Amino acid sequence: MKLIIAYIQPHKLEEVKAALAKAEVGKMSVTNSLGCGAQMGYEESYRGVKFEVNLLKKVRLEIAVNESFVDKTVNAIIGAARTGQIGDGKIFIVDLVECIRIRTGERGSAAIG
Amino acid sequence: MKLIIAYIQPHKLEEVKAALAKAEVGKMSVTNSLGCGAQMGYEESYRGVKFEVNLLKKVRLEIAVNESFVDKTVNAIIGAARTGQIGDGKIFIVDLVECIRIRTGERGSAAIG
Amino acid sequence: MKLIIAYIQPHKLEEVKAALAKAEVGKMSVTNSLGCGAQMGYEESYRGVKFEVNLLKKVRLEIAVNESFVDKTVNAIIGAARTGQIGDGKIFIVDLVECIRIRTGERGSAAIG
Amino acid sequence: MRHNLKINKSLMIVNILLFMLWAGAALADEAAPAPVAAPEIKTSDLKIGMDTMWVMITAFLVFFMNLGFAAVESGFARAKNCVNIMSKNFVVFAVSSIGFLLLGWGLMFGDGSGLIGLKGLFMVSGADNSPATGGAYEGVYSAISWTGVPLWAKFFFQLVFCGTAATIVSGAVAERIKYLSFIVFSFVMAMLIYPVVGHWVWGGGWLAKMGMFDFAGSTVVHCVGGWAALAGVIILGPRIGKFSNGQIKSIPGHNLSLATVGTFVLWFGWFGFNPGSTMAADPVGISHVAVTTNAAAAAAIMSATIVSYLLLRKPDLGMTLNGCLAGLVAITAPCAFVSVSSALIIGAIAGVLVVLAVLMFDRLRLDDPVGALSVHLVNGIFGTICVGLFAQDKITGTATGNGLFFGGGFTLLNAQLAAVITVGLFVFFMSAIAWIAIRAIMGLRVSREEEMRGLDIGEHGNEAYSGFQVFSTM
Amino acid sequence: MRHNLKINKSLMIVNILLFMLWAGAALADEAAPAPVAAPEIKTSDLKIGMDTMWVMITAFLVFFMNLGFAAVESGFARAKNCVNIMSKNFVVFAVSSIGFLLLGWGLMFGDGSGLIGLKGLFMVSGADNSPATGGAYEGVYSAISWTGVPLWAKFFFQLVFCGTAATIVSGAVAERIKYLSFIVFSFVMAMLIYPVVGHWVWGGGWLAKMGMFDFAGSTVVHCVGGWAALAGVIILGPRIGKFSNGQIKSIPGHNLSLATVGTFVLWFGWFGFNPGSTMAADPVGISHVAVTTNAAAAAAIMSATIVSYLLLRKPDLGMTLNGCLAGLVAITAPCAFVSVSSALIIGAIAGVLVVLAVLMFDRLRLDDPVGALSVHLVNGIFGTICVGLFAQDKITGTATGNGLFFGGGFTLLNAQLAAVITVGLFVFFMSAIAWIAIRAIMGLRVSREEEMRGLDIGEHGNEAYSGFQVFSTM
Amino acid sequence: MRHNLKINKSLMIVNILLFMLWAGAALADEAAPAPVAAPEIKTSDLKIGMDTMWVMITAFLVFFMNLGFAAVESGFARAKNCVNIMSKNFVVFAVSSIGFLLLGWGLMFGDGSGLIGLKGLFMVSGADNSPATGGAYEGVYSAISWTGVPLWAKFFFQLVFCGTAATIVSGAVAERIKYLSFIVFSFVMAMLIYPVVGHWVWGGGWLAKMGMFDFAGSTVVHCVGGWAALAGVIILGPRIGKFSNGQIKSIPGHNLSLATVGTFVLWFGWFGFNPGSTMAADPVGISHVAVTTNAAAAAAIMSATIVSYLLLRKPDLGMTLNGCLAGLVAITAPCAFVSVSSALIIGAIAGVLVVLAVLMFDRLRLDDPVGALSVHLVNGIFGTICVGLFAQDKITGTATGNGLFFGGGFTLLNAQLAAVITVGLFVFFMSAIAWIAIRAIMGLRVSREEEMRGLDIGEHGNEAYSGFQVFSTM
Ligand SMILES: Nc1ncnc2c1ncn2[C@@H]1O[C@H](COP(=O)(O)OP(=O)(O)O)[C@@H](O)[C@H]1O
Ligand SMILES: Nc1ncnc2c1ncn2[C@@H]1O[C@H](COP(=O)(O)OP(=O)(O)O)[C@@H](O)[C@H]1O
Ligand SMILES: Nc1ncnc2c1ncn2[C@@H]1O[C@H](COP(=O)(O)OP(=O)(O)O)[C@@H](O)[C@H]1O
Repeated sequence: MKLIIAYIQPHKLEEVKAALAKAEVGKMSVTNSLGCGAQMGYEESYRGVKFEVNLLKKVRLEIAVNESFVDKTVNAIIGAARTGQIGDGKIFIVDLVECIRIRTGERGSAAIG
Repeated sequence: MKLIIAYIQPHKLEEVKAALAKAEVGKMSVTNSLGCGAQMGYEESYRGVKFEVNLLKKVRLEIAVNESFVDKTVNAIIGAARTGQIGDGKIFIVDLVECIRIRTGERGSAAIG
Repeated sequence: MKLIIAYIQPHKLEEVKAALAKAEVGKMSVTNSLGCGAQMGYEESYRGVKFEVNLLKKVRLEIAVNESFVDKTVNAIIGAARTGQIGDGKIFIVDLVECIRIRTGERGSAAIG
Repeated sequence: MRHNLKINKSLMIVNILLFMLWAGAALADEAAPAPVAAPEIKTSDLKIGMDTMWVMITAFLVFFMNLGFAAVESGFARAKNCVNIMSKNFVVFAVSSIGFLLLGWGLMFGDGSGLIGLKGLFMVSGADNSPATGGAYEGVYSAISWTGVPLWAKFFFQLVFCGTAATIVSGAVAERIKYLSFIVFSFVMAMLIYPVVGHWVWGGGWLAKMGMFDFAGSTVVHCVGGWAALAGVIILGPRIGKFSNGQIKSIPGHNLSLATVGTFVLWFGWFGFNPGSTMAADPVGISHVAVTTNAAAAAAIMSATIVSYLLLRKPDLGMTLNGCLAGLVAITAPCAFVSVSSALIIGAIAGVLVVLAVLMFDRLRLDDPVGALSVHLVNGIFGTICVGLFAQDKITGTATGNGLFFGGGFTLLNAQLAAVITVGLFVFFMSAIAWIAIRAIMGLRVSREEEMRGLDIGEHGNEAYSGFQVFSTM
Repeated sequence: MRHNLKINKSLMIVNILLFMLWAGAALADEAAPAPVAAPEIKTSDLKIGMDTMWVMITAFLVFFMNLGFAAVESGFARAKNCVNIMSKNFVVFAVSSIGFLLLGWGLMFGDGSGLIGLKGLFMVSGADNSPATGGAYEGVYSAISWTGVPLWAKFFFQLVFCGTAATIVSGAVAERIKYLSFIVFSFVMAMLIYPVVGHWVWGGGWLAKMGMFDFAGSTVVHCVGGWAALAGVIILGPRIGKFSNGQIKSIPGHNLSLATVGTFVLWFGWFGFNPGSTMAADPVGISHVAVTTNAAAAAAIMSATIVSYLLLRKPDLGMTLNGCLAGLVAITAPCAFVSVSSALIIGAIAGVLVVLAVLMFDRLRLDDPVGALSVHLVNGIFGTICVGLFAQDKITGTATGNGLFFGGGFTLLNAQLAAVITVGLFVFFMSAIAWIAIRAIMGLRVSREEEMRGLDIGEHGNEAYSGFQVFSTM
Repeated sequence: MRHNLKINKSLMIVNILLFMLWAGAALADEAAPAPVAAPEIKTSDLKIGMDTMWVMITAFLVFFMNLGFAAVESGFARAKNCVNIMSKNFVVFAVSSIGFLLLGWGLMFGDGSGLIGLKGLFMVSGADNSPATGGAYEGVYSAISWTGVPLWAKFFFQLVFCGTAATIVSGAVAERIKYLSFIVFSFVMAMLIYPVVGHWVWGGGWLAKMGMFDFAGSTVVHCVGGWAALAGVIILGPRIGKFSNGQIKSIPGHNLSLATVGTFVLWFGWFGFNPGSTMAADPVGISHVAVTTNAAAAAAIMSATIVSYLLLRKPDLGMTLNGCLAGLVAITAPCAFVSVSSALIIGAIAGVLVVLAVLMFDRLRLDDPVGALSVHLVNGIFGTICVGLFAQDKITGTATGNGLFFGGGFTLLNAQLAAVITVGLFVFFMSAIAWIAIRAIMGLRVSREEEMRGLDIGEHGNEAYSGFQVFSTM
């Protein structure tokens, strides 16, 4: 099992969710996050004092999947989130050693979906 | 060492914290998150336009523990968070290769608690 | 590749970012989080009813780096975030099996920076 | 057809006109409309004009208090119920406006028995030659014929007071009551409960005849609202989580800026509420009342802040705000009958009372999210009694006789107590019946699931702060 | 030098004084300034004073509506555009104040042709002997010489109305228009478009002569604002994401508390808007108008809430709020010409109209973030027509003749319809030209990137809610 | 006992009554209370009524400015200090109300020396036969006997001005001052500092005699507040992080909607502040003042926006809001003495001044979170001087003589400058002493830890926005 962490542009969330649904990945957790990367920030000013904002709003997706779903999931995300412009985001994958459904106590692959 | 990630219902947080304390797991990090799973969403409407909300408020717990605490922790969470109804949440466990306490620089198991 | 997760005091964020930049670690994701640890909470009261607050505001950093950058990164964080007082925070490190840049589809080490 | 032609022609002209801006000058300059001859002016007419202005402007201020109540009540509640509370407080004045027009006014001011009005009951349709006053008055609303303003001015001023009574209930039953059920109850308040009590005190009813005095409504408005709220609180029960396993849990309000803004608005509106109740631009009266009103509020703010400082070790903003309102409620009945120094004392006591009351109602397991009972009920009673204690005969003209502390003995005090008790019993009883009837017919409380998720989504399908990360474990 | 010495001396004294507080007593007590002898008082002067007071106070209330519009419009928009909307609504009254002073007033009230004013055009500088009225009046602003108040009082009262018309546009074009372009358009509104229509109806222009009646501005203010907004909405196009792939998407407002507070303020301000339009402390008039105004609002709130209940299965707060405004807009023209019962009917219909209109404009793919068109345009037209239907001759004194429903036939109705059509054509046409010209010269709409990130950062470099986690996928 | 019986009986009846609603009709219809005969009306009484109405209503508007200050100041501060600022701004008016009643009024208006009042010092208890004016006046408050309203009306109007001066300080010292210490300082302001200056200018003191003019308080209210704030800012030092390692850091306000709402309220309240200062319903005066006041605000909004556009490349909302307030402060002294055109010029300059001042105070490392110094101090001084420059003799009746620009030479200007300097020295000096004394006795600034976590939790144990994710790295 793998835990897929993806950072995308907020306004891409709906499309990514749709793409994941098509790929039969229906479960995920979403958190808002601030990203610092290659993408340029912007300048704000307040009462005459300027300041640089280089933490940009991103959406963080956390998706636990079985091995067989990894590629599907990654491709779905890339397919929907890519604009080709800096700031599109990243996908990180880590090993998932266990997954438990609280409601039933089920463990492992069975609990993921 | 393991990093335990748990998604639970927000109103279960207090009970889960209590249960963890009983299990002598006192340290954790909590983030609010939006979850998309088996649980049904609901309909909102604004000025006559309806829309489906299927991202539901959840609480994300991140708890780093030593191997010996993994089961205790998981059981404590399950015990307190389970209602038997869809939406109770999930627990994910990943390997933790290192843990460092910033204040002291301690590393490994010693730094976790 | 490693995924470095660090919890620090919110008011240390600017310094930590600066230190990371010096260490040539320019990319990261930041999320606000509530931490429960050794640090004492405080009491709030509302209309005559008191209650303990023991979830304290923290900032969660998520930084994906190549092996060669792990120590640099950790040291930079410690160097900037340490005050020597309880509440300074923790650093967790997990293995990163894959990293993909959405914009280009690049994978692995190349995609991290 | 001709019409259209004409229009197009003029339109074309207009445009030409505007593009070479002055061309219009070409057109013959037309004479101004024949001037209307100014009517000769009688001082009695001027007086009527002045008094009407005062009554209307102060009525506008009282109307504005609706904003204050909405802001205070939603600010003290959770974000997930904010839309619902705003809706309740917004719609309730519409309900009062219609209910008081249909029947309320007639029941309250129509000539009738000592208990209710019986003439000109519906749609303010009774015979009436206002602004004629006193002996010159001919009509069925004689109880309010002492003020020389047009009938609709009287109606509007009384309407905004009725609205206040109805809105008080909203906060106490917040975060758990069904929207529709609340609306129905508000109709009952505006059409029956409030007007009947109003008749007793201001409509020439039995309490008025008994020599009971309530200048601006500590009893008529605040006690009525408060007792109805108490009945509702008891019958509804507490919010989920407020009293869990024997403990009193705090459920913090989501927006104390909003609550503070609301309290300022209420304080502001009270300068309409109390000074306006002269219903005439009586210089001495209105300035005296404004000062007593403000003095009581100020004293109450200080005492409430100090007491919460001592009792809770920190000065709770919620207590300071409630303190202000407590002082204002307490001075509402006596404002025109007591001295400024007495007002300071009354206010100071009110500020202490409200803090203790908030703690008490929690101990009594009565869940009042915004402190409506502590503010309006407790201090409405206290203020009514204060008339019997602090009144000084004719201090602004009204022959109240002196209160107990000024050598007037118990006469006045007894009348005030009679009002406190009878109004309390009547309103509590009547509204309990209404609440129970509504519960039987349409239900009163939302489902547990809905309460957990919030009434905004449950009752309205709306979110108050879309886009904001609102995160609550309650 | 001497000065300084003197200052230091007095300062020293002051301090000594204040430290041993009464020492000052030592100084010789000085006589009070010679008292000014009180002038003898004429009733006509009192009348002028009273009327001026009424005009000014109600004007203040109307001014206050700017807050209401700002709050409603930003509350119904997204957090990322909040600073921009607040800025627009804040600066627009400054623009109106200057524009109406420079030229607007003159165009509107200067004696001139039936189409525009031509005398005393600039800076309200024409000859004028106000508060003289009727025959006694000598000056170039005779169309408004019927009210006996000083010229600046007339100007100020008319100015706040002009400001309202300009501010209406702001909401409809929100979340995508360039700040500067909006400011320029506002100047055009305040200096040209509004005053011209104003001249037709209130400036003794051709519609006035035709016997068209608009008591407080359903046409002059609300239709004018509404038509200008419509032109803007069409020319600007919808916000990104509002109508994506054939669907109507909802873009929820970020702060419904703010929107509710704003609506209360508007309701409150309307008691200046309508009753104030008597421009005299006429007791019967102002009380009648206040009651019709409130009755219409109340009825509209109820009907809008019920209709959204039925149509959308849940009572949407946004609809309730728009309902209130719809009722107020609709009663603005007829408030002084119809009975309270008619006001209830007018309001009830307005509440239904606004809900249907909101749905309709969405279907028409016209993106109006705050419902300005449904409220001000649709109900401005409806209200203007209502005069022709519900008017009762001399109900508060004005000889309007009866409306269709009261046996007056079509005379009045035709005049009203003529106004609706000509004003509509004129304003829509003129403002379309203005919008297009502005677009050609300086651009009208912000870049796609800016719209995505929000106009607050793009146009102002500010954030409305710094520190709050605001998270929106739109 | 008997009582209870009686009550129960009537209660039963009531219920029976209400259930078969008309049964009541059975009871004999009772006569209405004997009508009170209307007193005959003198025009002088009407004048008193009118003037009192005007004074009270405008006083209410000025009172309402407390809401404006609270909203602006907390909106410009961080969320974590919002409860504290709201508390300060809420409690400060209570403090002023009590302090000004106890001693302030007497010091300010009591007959006495040129430096302080000495008669009728405490509790407004001096002999006084108001509303008698001029020669007819007998009492110890002769300096204010020119206005024909009751004593309590005079007191209340002056009280709300005192409250404004005290509240100005709050914003400048925000986000770091101890709650209690601020309260103590406010007492000093309301009881000593403000009344003494007030006596000099409005209490028949030495500046008044010198021929200095301050119509509504640029000096008496705004400079006094501003100088006291400056002393506080210097003695308190900047907020942690504002000036870190040589750089000026920006600490964005948490709620610009709230700040904008607040500024609208202040603008609205200023129509009480300036036109009300006629303290009589003088038609020409109040309409002229309202227009000059608004013109200055409008011009200042435009100029501040333009300047921040040019200097900062983007129009900062904060600057636009401060601009409005700057214009209002600047016109406060001259509003009744200058023409509308002059008002436009004064406003335009004020708008530029405030932007430059904000930048300047930052450069000077004086940390004023809300711009109180730039608005009230800088423009209070500027406005006071403007009287000496732009005044036109008797433009609304007052014999000020002409200002420098209108051929009046330096006489008036010198008097104004004398006031600016002496008031500045006195207030700065006195308040510095007060601040230092308070620091010595009870401490002035919260601990570093508390400042980091926020004063809401530290001082009050409250959270302003419970449930909202507020996330700030400062
Ligand atoms: N090494 C990293 N560790 C953590 N988060 C990252 C890392 N690199 C990128 N991100 C996240 O991905 C987002 C997009 O990355 P960015 O470099 O701006 O665009 P791109 O990947 O197209 O170059 C960043 O805002 C950040 O949230
Ligand atoms: N595969 C997954 N990846 C990430 N988060 C998940 C996954 N499955 C469930 N979750 C989280 O757990 C929450 C509860 O899951 P849900 O399926 O609704 O209930 P249940 O687990 O009882 O069937 C979801 O809202 C989501 O936040
Ligand atoms: N075992 C853990 N699991 C998850 N988060 C932790 C853990 N221990 C500490 N943290 C995070 O680190 C923060 C600081 O830890 P704390 O114990 O308060 O200080 P210190 O590490 O200096 O003793 C906590 O608030 C929490 O957010």
